[in-house]
Amino acid sequence: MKIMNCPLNGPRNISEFVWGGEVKPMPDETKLSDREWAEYVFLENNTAGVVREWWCHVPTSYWFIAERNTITDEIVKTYPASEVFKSRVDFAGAKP
Amino acid sequence: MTAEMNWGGTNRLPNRGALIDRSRPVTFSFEGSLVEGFEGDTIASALCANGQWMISRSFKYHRPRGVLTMIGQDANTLVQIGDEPNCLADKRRIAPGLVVEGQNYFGSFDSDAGRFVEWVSKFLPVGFYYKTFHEKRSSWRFWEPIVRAMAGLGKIDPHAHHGYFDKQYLFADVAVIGGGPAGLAAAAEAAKAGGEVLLIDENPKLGGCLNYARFDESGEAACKADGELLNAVKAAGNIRVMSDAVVTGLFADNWIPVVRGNRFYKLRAKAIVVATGSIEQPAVFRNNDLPGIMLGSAAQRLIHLYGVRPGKRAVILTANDDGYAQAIDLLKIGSAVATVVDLRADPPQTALSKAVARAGITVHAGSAIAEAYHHGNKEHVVGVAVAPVAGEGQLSDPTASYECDLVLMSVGYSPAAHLLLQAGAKFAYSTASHMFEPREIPAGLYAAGSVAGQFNLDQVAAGGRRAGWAAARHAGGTVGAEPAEVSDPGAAQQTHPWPIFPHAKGGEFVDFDEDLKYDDLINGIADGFDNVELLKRYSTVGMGPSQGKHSAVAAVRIVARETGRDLAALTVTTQRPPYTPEKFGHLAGRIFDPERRTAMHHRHLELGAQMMPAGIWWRPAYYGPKAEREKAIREEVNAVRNDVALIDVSTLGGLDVRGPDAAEFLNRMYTFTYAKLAVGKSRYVLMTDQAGVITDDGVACRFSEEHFYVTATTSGVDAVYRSMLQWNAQWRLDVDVANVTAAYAGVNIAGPKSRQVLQRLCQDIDLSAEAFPYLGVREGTVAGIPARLLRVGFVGELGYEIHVPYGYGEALWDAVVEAGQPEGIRPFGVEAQRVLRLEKGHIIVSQDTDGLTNAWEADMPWALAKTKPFFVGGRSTQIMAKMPLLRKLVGFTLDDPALPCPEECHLVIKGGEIVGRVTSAVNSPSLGKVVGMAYVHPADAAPDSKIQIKIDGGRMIEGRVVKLPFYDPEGKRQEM
Amino acid sequence: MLPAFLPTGLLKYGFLKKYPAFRYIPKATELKQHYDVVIIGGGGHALATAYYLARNHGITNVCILERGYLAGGNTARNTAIIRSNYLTPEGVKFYEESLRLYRDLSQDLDFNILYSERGHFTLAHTDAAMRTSRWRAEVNKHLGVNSELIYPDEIARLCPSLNMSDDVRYPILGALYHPPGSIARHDAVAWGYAARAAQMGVEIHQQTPVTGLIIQNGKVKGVETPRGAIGAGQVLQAVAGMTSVVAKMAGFKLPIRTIPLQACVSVPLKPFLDQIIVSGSLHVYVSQSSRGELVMGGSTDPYGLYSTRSTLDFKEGLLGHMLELLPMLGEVKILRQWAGMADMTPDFSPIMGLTPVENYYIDSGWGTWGFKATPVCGKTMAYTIANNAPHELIKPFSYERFLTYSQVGEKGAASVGH
Amino acid sequence: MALPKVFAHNQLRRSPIYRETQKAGAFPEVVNGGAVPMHYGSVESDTLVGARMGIADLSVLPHTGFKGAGTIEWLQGQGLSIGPDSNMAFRQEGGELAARLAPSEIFLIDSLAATGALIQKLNGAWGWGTEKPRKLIGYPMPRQDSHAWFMVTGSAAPEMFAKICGVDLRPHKFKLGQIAQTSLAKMSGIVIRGDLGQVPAYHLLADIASAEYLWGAVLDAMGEFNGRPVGLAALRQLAEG
Repeated sequence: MKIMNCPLNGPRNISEFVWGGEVKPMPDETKLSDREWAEYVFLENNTAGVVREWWCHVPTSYWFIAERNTITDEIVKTYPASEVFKSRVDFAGAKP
Repeated sequence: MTAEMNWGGTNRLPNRGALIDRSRPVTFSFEGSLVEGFEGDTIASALCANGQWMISRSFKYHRPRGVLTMIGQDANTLVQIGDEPNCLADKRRIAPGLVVEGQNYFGSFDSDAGRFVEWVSKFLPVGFYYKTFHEKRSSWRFWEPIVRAMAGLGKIDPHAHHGYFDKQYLFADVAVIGGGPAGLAAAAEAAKAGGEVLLIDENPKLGGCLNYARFDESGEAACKADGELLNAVKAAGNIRVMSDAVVTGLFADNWIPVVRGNRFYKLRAKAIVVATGSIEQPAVFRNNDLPGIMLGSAAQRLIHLYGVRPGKRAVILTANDDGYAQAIDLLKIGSAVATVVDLRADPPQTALSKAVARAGITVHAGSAIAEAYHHGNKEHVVGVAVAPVAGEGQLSDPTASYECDLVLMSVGYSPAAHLLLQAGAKFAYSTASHMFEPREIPAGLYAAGSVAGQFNLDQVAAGGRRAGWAAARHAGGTVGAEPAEVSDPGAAQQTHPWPIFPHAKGGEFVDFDEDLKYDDLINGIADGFDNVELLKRYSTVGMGPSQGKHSAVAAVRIVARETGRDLAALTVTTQRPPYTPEKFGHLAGRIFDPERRTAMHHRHLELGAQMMPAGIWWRPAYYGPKAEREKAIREEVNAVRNDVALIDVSTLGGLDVRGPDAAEFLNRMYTFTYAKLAVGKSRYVLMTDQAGVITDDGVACRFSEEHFYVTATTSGVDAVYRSMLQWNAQWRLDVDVANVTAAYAGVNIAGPKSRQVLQRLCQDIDLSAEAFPYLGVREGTVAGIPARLLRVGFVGELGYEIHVPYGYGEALWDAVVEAGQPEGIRPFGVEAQRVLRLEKGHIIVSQDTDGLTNAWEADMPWALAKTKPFFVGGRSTQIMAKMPLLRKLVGFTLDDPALPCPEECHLVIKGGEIVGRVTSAVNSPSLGKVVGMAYVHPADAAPDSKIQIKIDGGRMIEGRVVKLPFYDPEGKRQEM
Repeated sequence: MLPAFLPTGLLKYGFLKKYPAFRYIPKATELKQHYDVVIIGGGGHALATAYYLARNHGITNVCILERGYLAGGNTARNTAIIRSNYLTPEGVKFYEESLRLYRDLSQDLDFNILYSERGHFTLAHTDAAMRTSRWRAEVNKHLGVNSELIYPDEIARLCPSLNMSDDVRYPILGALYHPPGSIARHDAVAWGYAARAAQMGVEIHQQTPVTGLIIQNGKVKGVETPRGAIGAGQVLQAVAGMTSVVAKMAGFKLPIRTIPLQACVSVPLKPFLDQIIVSGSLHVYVSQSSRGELVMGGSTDPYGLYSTRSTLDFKEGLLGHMLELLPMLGEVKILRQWAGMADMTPDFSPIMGLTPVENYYIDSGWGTWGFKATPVCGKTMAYTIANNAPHELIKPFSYERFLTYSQVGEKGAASVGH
Repeated sequence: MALPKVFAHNQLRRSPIYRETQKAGAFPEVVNGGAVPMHYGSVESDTLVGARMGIADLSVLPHTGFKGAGTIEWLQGQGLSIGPDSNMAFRQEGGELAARLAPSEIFLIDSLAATGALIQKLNGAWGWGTEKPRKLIGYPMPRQDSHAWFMVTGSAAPEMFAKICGVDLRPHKFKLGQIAQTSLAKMSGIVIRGDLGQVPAYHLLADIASAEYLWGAVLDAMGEFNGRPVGLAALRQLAEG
């Protein structure tokens, strides 16, 4: 059983977590063609190597980010999502 | 001999047997006859003590098999014990009344009809089943049952039920696996750093080989080392010893399963010392599988651990000093040693070999056993032929033959490296020691003792100390100076490079489990399977119950030679967990399967509800006996339509969405718009994923500017909650989302008379249609309980959903039931609710939608906001709008009253093609006709279009598309 | 009648002095400068494609490049279940053709793949599972595939070993019964294809990884290997478990996540379970092999990984559920566990055919359902390569379907690894 | 033999496992509008058992929670002392525990005296502000009803937990007041170490809808230590030492 070091709860068995897949920041949909949008929705890098991923600690429903090597399964580091998503996101037309 | 001596078998030795307690006789049965042994005996030792040498029948040829290792590393002693098949007789200790039976025989154990297979064995070459039986399709149909019937070993008891197994987590700073000299030294040294040390050993007594092996003529060396090492372990206060405990694997981040009794431990250690020792390897010669032929270490175990005489007259085949030690062991118990056959051309003169010479025992140097002899039934070895070694694997004609009832094989070892290999360690074959040796070991893992190629006792102890020291340091302990290394001249003399001697008449077993002979491997290679892994799959070498512990190395050697490849470049086949077989029961343990019950759960049971699972919740399907299902559902529906009834809706998901951005957040998560939803009002919510697929629905209730209470489907809410949190981790809106599903119990009181019932319980809310209209939401008290009230229309009648804190749920239920007596209120279940909502044309996500349904197919464009800049799945939904619609969800009815109601998932057919399916259908009690929803071809989606439905028996019936809802289209009743 | 069945093929082994070896897998030769078709990957699909290229289309200047040993990837690691009871018409037609080819494959290849009809039961423990089972049964029947939704009494009659009691957490409400469901010796399928393809001139090179692709203005020209570059007219990638990595060399991404799928076997037992039992709700499936081993598996691992390491929690979860279905197995023992790498697609259907690169073809997205498709993949991919146009049966499985929102939803029929 | 005078089903607020404790022979008293088992026949024997291996149902005792931006500041403003570390529980003057589940989330459980004073005060004090823009003070959480509350006591408790929980809860590894939000018998739960005098003891807070399941799983795990349910009175005795 792997150990995942949760930024909130510390090292835990990885069975306490769910995998959220690769961090794939959403592009500005107003600037994409239909096909480009479909590519964003469906295509995966599926990288063999170190990947930045979403993980959620189930007992606390806490989402964070882990950098994991998908060949060795080594978890390189983990940190709060706020270190990547630093500021409020608004969409054109939406009032803040 | 005294009476006590006589007990426990005629082969029982006086004054020996470290593991048995002669004061405690034990009687058990084997194949129906009673056997006497002592407490501490294994089944095998007790049987040997009583002269029962054949313990099992081999897998393919049903040859008699006996003790090989006496430590459970082989499959020669597999027996059946009650409902436990494939039990290792040389590991399992006897108990009073234990009923032991042989396995894998036809007719009787002693004269097994299955032996015929060997008579025709020359017609059954390696992989024969690939080469024939397929002349016609029917050929294999004929032969397969015959082949299949021969398969397998132990039997299943179809009526058995698994016993009580459980699990426990363990934690340690340093775990030491193996309680032999290396493990003892490692534990003692690691303990000095003060951390928690866990010493795990598979035997009942610590000490490993020190309990049976001989390192000098007098045998004192072992005793001395044993004493010192054990004392050091006992002296340390921080070493926990687990005996009789088997480590079956080594998984990521030092995660270790340990089996002891009926408990399965899972150990997490900061550092691990693997001191699992090595596995003595058999020699390959004709009839090397006969009972009475065993590993030298097996004989020593019988003598010293169990006080059992392995034989009266022995021939010892050796290639190292251990064979001479075994000769001395045999002499000391008064057995004769006919000869020592040494594979080495000129064995080094050692203290032990000199002692053997002094005893006047002939030594055949540079010789091997050409074949072993037996009587007709093959039940025991009776003699051997000895021949000089002429070259690698080649023998000259035999020069001598000896009668004997015991043959010991002591020709070398292979590291018990399974755990290290599982953990990713790299081993390579050393042409110096002729063994695989560790080259690369992952951080936090340390190897000591013979698994690491250390054999000399001083070197083993030093290796243990060094590994224990390194482990303690890795675990963060404060350690002193690194213990010194001791070099070992001996290791190179332990293992012979080629103890394999094919015979013209065959019968030289390389793999005992699978009855594979030398030629089978040679021929497999000749067939083109010249890679170790391919040969394993083609010949099945190493695939038996002992997973190649005695055949893998021989197989690699043979492949290397046959293909002219360098042994050092080859590895044994992948070592997969478990190291020794684990019971299903161990792995299952206590089966933890959490379930959720609503506050009213027991009330439903008291009312005779049939419960059904909904996610991990239990919900009442309907109330009444199974036999009266239809009647019960119909009556429950009628109660809602005509009077009043209540349903437990506690399992409905509930989310509190609060904060300045609450409305904006819902706008992004759902397809509708919520910014302008008035306080005190509710609105439908529909959720789609990034691909525009419908994933959930519910209602959003606005209790204040900044507070929405959003419902979600029972099985969907956890995913909805999780995705909300994940999205807002990216958006950073000023909103807080809380999953309060379990915190609120919910009751929906529905029916034309629901208002008058509720009025009796609710004073502080004006329930009148004007003050509290349809789709309104209020907060107040019901029966003195703080409550959230929702006027929702899922079932299409006047109704109130009452949400109260869980702790009050049962009291609320009791109060409503009580208050509704005058109206004859009754409970209704999920089945009736499904009928009611279908009559109203409401979809159930995941029943009326599937993994690909989008809002256009579900015909819900009305739920899509036109003006919002964004919602999850919005762009994909727009893209799909431009594409041809392939199916559409519609309501339908059957005009011909004689037609049966279609089942859910009956197909909708157009021009012979499948265009859709019925998602819901019911013979509506309220409308007196069949109504349903189905996916149809878009061309047939308009009201009054005809559709063809294929029902049971392939019959086609005609349905007519009708506008939804079926019941009360104007919605007057729910808005009363 | 009986003589017809006598395994006369075995007589020679008994009577000949010297073992009459037949080299099924040819010795490796030198690589040529150029092949008409280079196939990346030496698993069942690749070997089958080579076989049908040679047999059906006369294309024999073909070279198979396997980075490890022959059929040592998922072909060696799957649990050998064959069935066609899928959910979508596209899927059902495709797998039914595979089943048809499998039935005669031993004769076709003159190599016994130990094909054995056992009957396949997909147990339903919930309403939703019952609906999906009926849906599959109805689609199957409409397309002439033998499937039926059956109820507990009949299940009990057909598989007496199952625990049918009502007082368990997930009582069995019904099952999708698919009599043609079969098992076969997975390795033998690959070996048989290899042997016959080789006899027709196909070259098989083991221990030869492809390290790069030679692509000129959108057209594949060859591949690079540690043994040198090779020219190729056409190139097929059939590398389950490494699909995205190889596709990346060709310069395109796929809707695939690579996730381990684990399995295990028990110590051999006397035959007692003749059927293939699958439970989606309990995430388990089990059948008993011709060796007497129980072959068991479940759903894919909880997260993506390019590794075939085993985990303990897989076994713990699997056997907990196994004992709910077959409570008499508590004392039975696990012998060996292993893992393969499954290329999971969003709709649980494969991705086959042409790619954005000219003359470069893909056979991928085989998730947990690759073995059962081996013959039909070989046949249709061979056709696709020979005609540079997708075979009718695989048109629905094109890479393009995702970019045009026209997926083929098989999740309901394929979500448990079987 | 005396019989109980108070019955859980006569109260508005009911513990999710009141049937279980009733079967076990609980003698309840009314606390916080519900019935809490005070003892199971004899406080003395409960106390002896509790020192070795016991479990108590405190679900009806007052507990609540607050979360969201501004929570900690607001609670501190209300006089609570809350330390900087998440996953630590901070003892208040009245013996209540403020369990900091996350930087801006508090789960508040009452003391064994169960006066409910602090919790009533806070529940009363919280309200949406009228100022614009509204000052962020976090949001109340319905913890009283989202979570069942058990207390597991006794010298064998750590080893019992090792049978259902993968986190090392042994006293020398899991300090007083430390919190583990983790998986117990395959369900999510919160464990807070809160010894009773010298006796190791742990608060166990978990999904109220799975309370009967968890109660059963813990009793099963307690079996080998001869554990059984004990009443609130015994906990108070042990706390006094």
